[in-house]
Amino acid sequence: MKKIIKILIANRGEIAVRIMRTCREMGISTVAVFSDADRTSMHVRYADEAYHIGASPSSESYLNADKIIEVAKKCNADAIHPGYGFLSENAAFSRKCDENGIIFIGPKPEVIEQMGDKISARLTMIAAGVPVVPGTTESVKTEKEAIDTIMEIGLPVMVKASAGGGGKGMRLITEEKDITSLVRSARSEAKSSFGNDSVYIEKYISSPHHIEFQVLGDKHGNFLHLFERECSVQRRHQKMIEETPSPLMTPELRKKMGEYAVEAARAVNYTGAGTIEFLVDNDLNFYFLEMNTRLQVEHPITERVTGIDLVKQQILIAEGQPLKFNQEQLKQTGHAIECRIYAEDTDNNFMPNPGKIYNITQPLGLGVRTDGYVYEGYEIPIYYDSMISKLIVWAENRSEAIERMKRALYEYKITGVKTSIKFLERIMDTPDFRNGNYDTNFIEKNKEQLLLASKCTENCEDMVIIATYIEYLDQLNIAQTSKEMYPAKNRWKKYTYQKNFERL
Amino acid sequence: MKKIIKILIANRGEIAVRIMRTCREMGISTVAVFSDADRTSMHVRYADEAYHIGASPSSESYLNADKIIEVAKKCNADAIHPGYGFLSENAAFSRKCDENGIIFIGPKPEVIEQMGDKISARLTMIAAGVPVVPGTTESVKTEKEAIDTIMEIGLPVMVKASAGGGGKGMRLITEEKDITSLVRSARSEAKSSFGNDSVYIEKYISSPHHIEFQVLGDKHGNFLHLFERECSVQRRHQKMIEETPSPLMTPELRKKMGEYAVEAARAVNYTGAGTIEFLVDNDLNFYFLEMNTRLQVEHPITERVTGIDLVKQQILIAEGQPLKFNQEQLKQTGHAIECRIYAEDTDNNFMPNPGKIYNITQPLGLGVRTDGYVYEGYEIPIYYDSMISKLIVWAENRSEAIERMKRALYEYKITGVKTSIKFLERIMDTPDFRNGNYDTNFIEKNKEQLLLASKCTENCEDMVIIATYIEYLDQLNIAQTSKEMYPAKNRWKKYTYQKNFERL
Amino acid sequence: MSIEIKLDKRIASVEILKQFENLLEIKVDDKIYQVDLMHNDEGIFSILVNGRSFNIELVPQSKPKHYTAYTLYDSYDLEVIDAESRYLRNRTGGAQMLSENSITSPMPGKVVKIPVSVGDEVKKGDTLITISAMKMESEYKSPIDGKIAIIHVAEGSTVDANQVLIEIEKII
Amino acid sequence: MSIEIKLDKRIASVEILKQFENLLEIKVDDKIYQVDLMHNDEGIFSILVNGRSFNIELVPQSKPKHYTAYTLYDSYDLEVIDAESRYLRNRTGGAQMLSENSITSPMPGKVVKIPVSVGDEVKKGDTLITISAMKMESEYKSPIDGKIAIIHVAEGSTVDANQVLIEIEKII
Repeated sequence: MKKIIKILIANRGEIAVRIMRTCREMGISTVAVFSDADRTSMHVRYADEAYHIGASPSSESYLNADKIIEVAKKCNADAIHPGYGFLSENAAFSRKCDENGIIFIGPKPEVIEQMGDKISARLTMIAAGVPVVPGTTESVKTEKEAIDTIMEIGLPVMVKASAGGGGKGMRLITEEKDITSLVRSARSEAKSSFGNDSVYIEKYISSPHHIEFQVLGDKHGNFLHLFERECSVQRRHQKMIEETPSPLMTPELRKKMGEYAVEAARAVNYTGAGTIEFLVDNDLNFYFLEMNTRLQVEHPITERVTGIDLVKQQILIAEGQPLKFNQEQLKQTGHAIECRIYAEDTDNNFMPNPGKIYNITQPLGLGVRTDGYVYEGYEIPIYYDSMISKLIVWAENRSEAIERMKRALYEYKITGVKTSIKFLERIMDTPDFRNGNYDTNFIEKNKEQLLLASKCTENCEDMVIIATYIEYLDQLNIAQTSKEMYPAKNRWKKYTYQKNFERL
Repeated sequence: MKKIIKILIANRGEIAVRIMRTCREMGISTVAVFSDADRTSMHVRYADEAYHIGASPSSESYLNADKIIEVAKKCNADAIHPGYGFLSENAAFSRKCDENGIIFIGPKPEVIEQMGDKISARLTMIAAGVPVVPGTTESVKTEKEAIDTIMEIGLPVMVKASAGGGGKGMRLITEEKDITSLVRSARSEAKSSFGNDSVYIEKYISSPHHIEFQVLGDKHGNFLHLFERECSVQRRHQKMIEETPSPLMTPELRKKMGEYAVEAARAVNYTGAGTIEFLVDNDLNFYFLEMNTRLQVEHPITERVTGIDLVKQQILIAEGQPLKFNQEQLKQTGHAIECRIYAEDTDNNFMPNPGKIYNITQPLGLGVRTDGYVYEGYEIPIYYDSMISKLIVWAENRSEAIERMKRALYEYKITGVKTSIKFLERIMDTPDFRNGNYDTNFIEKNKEQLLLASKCTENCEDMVIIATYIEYLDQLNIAQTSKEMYPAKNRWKKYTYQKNFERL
Repeated sequence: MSIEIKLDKRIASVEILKQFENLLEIKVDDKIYQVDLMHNDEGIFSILVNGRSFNIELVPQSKPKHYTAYTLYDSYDLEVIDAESRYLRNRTGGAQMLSENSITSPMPGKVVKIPVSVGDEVKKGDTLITISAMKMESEYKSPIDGKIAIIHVAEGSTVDANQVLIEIEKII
Repeated sequence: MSIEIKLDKRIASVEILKQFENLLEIKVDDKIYQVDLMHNDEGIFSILVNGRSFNIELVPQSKPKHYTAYTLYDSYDLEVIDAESRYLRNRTGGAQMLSENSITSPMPGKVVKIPVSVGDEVKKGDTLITISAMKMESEYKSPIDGKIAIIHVAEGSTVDANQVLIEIEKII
């Protein structure tokens, strides 16, 4: 059992800051690493120490295992927390940490390999008696083989990167004519995202629910689950909203799925925090989909209903400490919802929208948590993920949680880039979401209502025009007189405009 | 039973915004009122409607009952929420609301009178069998009478404004020579704060614990309490930190005090949210101190451990709805702490420090709630309270809550004015606070450690000097070349300084 | 004298009639408003009109006199049309044509692939360039049948929002 | 050439030795640092030195070349002493004396009461003015035995931070 006193966080963005927060609460020093594009990123400013590790593309920085380990050794970090994405599910990296005497905060390399490869994960689950989706039990390495396999299973199918996650290298094929082009693009995206173009093929279950269970395993053979997360609201196979409890769940189903999730973790002698993802159909049949051997983006909703700090548990487990609670002591209290705020143009097929943040107003108050990393004046780099923050609310019950989320989204103002905030607000207003009657097809099904821009009254349009007019006059004025040297002295303006009006 | 659809909030600052948040979650429209000084205040921008009600001094605006009622009628508000302070405990205002057919969100005027006058409150409690602090049972109206009474009770005594609260018009007298001057200043402060110079006199219990119970009463004869808040960390008789559960509390004492608190509420047929304040000595004897017939500044810690939105309960009760839960269903889960962030100079006897906010970084993440109202560029007016925000954290247990509060205070950056943030951080580090071994004498007792500025290494001093140097060079440059017209284009700087160096 | 402001497709004429400090009487087309207007250097506006509270944030765009306005529920693109812009508009009336025959990046990103060369004949819908931003690749297709006239960027280079990437010539 | 910067009582001499973009070699008194320094218009500085991350925020004060710096744990008042300020300092050497015989408001507020008039003789410790800010009244007392020379403000007026309120004349 080794007390960890310094952790290098091999990540960026909100998750790096979120991990550092827990480290600070535990009295653990933090080390940030950063690429060229991230010198002014929040995680660099938040950390106790920060080291440059390479150029902006992640392949030259956040995926550079050797460089990161070199930094960890140089600054005497005891442990590396990989966050999610990047090297978090990279068995070779985990192994290198071991070899260099650095604790990798996550499962053992063999477990990452076994569960990270979707094929061997499926085989493991089949052996452990956990139901899986029908499909290939072997990795498909060539284009031809992929096409043959698809013809064999029969359309519709999902093609997925064997090494993947997060919707990258994933394609749904429903028509024969698209098979070749979609297999190609899946493989090419898999290659560029994970450095491996192997894919596997599964029967596509149309409109399923995507429900996952959070599990924890320590180094003393204790395993437990922290209930489910409903993650069916997705666009481009990426989650947008998660909630817990799932509106679909019954106490019996929760118990049964929870037991399978614990069995899955036990089957690989899992250590740390992991997630067992299931597909659930409308008849409540469920199938193991994959295991994520890392912290999940949406872990905060579980933290909110259980009161457990999952990052703290990860660190304690990595130190070798046994879990201090058991399954019976865990409870889900109230209801939590997370909305992911992406810098994207929801009206234009969710196209990413990097750029400079102009102003931010954070939502605050009762039951609201924000995990973000962008700040005013920050330029969101083009190289990484478009998620800029997560908004998590809690309330006593689901309908109050929805009202609170609406209020928080209403308060949340980010200008300078397009974001998904208004789109999320509209989701909170759809009858299907409010009734908890939704599956992974939700956004497609409700497209019309979701893309309907809320009408601004003519009054409000006129106010926008007036504001623009005044701003224009103001700029004219600035251009002619000198600007105050000390910006603090001159924020809200209450001066006379007359001088300008006369000129017009 | 009348559904409320529009509420005028007769207040400003964080509490006005906090009330509007709940209104928004309940689908209720909000009306702000504002003084000259508050045109750009957050509550004006947050509300659906906003009306000017007078000059900056509160006597000409937020205390102008007639004007506020006029606005409420003009805009068809169903109800007025008074927040805390200002008109919240003003029986005449409550009565005027009744007379004008506007729901006052709070207790009936007679109850405010009965409990608001400290003397009649004491008499009521004595009649209900609740223990009270020894002292006058009649209001003291002249200076001479006050001095005579003090001599009778014997020093030390507390002189308090009969109509008061929040430490205004309150003086501790321990030495005979100070009696006259302190009685005078108490009466004069009472006059200017509450328009009434009556005072009452109580035996001073040295170093007591200040513990209060939150109560709720509906219009159907249901009363219950939502447990205690420990409020002993005070400076100038104003609270700085509150927590729940109280480290002093035992389950037996909680049960007993809670029962008395409910009895106190029942004795006046209380409706709405109220607080019963007790003094508790080290032998766990407790005495009724006063009842606050309004929402309390520190209500969020109760919300956090019980999950109940107290403002929502106030509104539902005002509509005439019965409470939807009973005493047995209420639970305290985990531990919550609130720190009040004041704009003040803690090194200089907590002198208020109004001024312009330059930059703010809000603390975010797991278990952190902020209720504030200031924003970047906002000028804190000189006319009102110096509290600019409240930081509330929750964790599974007290020691984790302290670590989380330290982390949140560390993250919280407000520049441009002096604040109590660093002082609060030092409180989190004192052994007395960490051990839960403190009473109202805490700050006095730990003064030395609390005023000890944390040492900055010489390195860090040098970095400050370097930053100043670069800023100076940068300003020189601005003064010579033209500033960019569009601030969004030019935030982080990475340009060459060489040109300037050559000139130096 | 009034100024014209273009909001999406609407062109409104704005004029201030009276003013005392932050209280303005202002005419938008044929409607007259009494507004209490405060704003600051960050482009944040608080407007009270008949008691209604409007919050608007204006972000200047890279082109002068172009703004994006954010209200609570929506965002708008606006342009101030003053004498100077009217003059420039008349002079460069042809620019409109150009933009229809060119591909512009809607966001900052990195050029992944340009499968065409100057002089190539292309059909409407052919992919001319692939841009990657935030781990997502987008293909931009030719808006017309034509011939590649100019390629302004190279594979591997980063591009800004609204940068012209490729121009296509109509074949007549 | 180096510049002097005053931090509390310390006067440090600062000089840049080498610079490449945001990487600076800089000398403070006799110590040499290699720093990676980024800053922005809001006065926010991020400095990395040997991997340690320092966050500093500089807020300009109303007097030119005066700043308040906020670090994680503390705040400092700083002043840049360049040729110009050295010149001014020499010229107004007497100003120091004045400030010892005057009462200055440490914060913005409102004058509640001035119980003295010009010409009154006062003793050290006598209350000369009461200022109210944020519902709290503070009394300011005479620093010396003397005679009221000038009263710059009136009862009821609002005052800024660091404004001279009353000047007292020593009786010789």
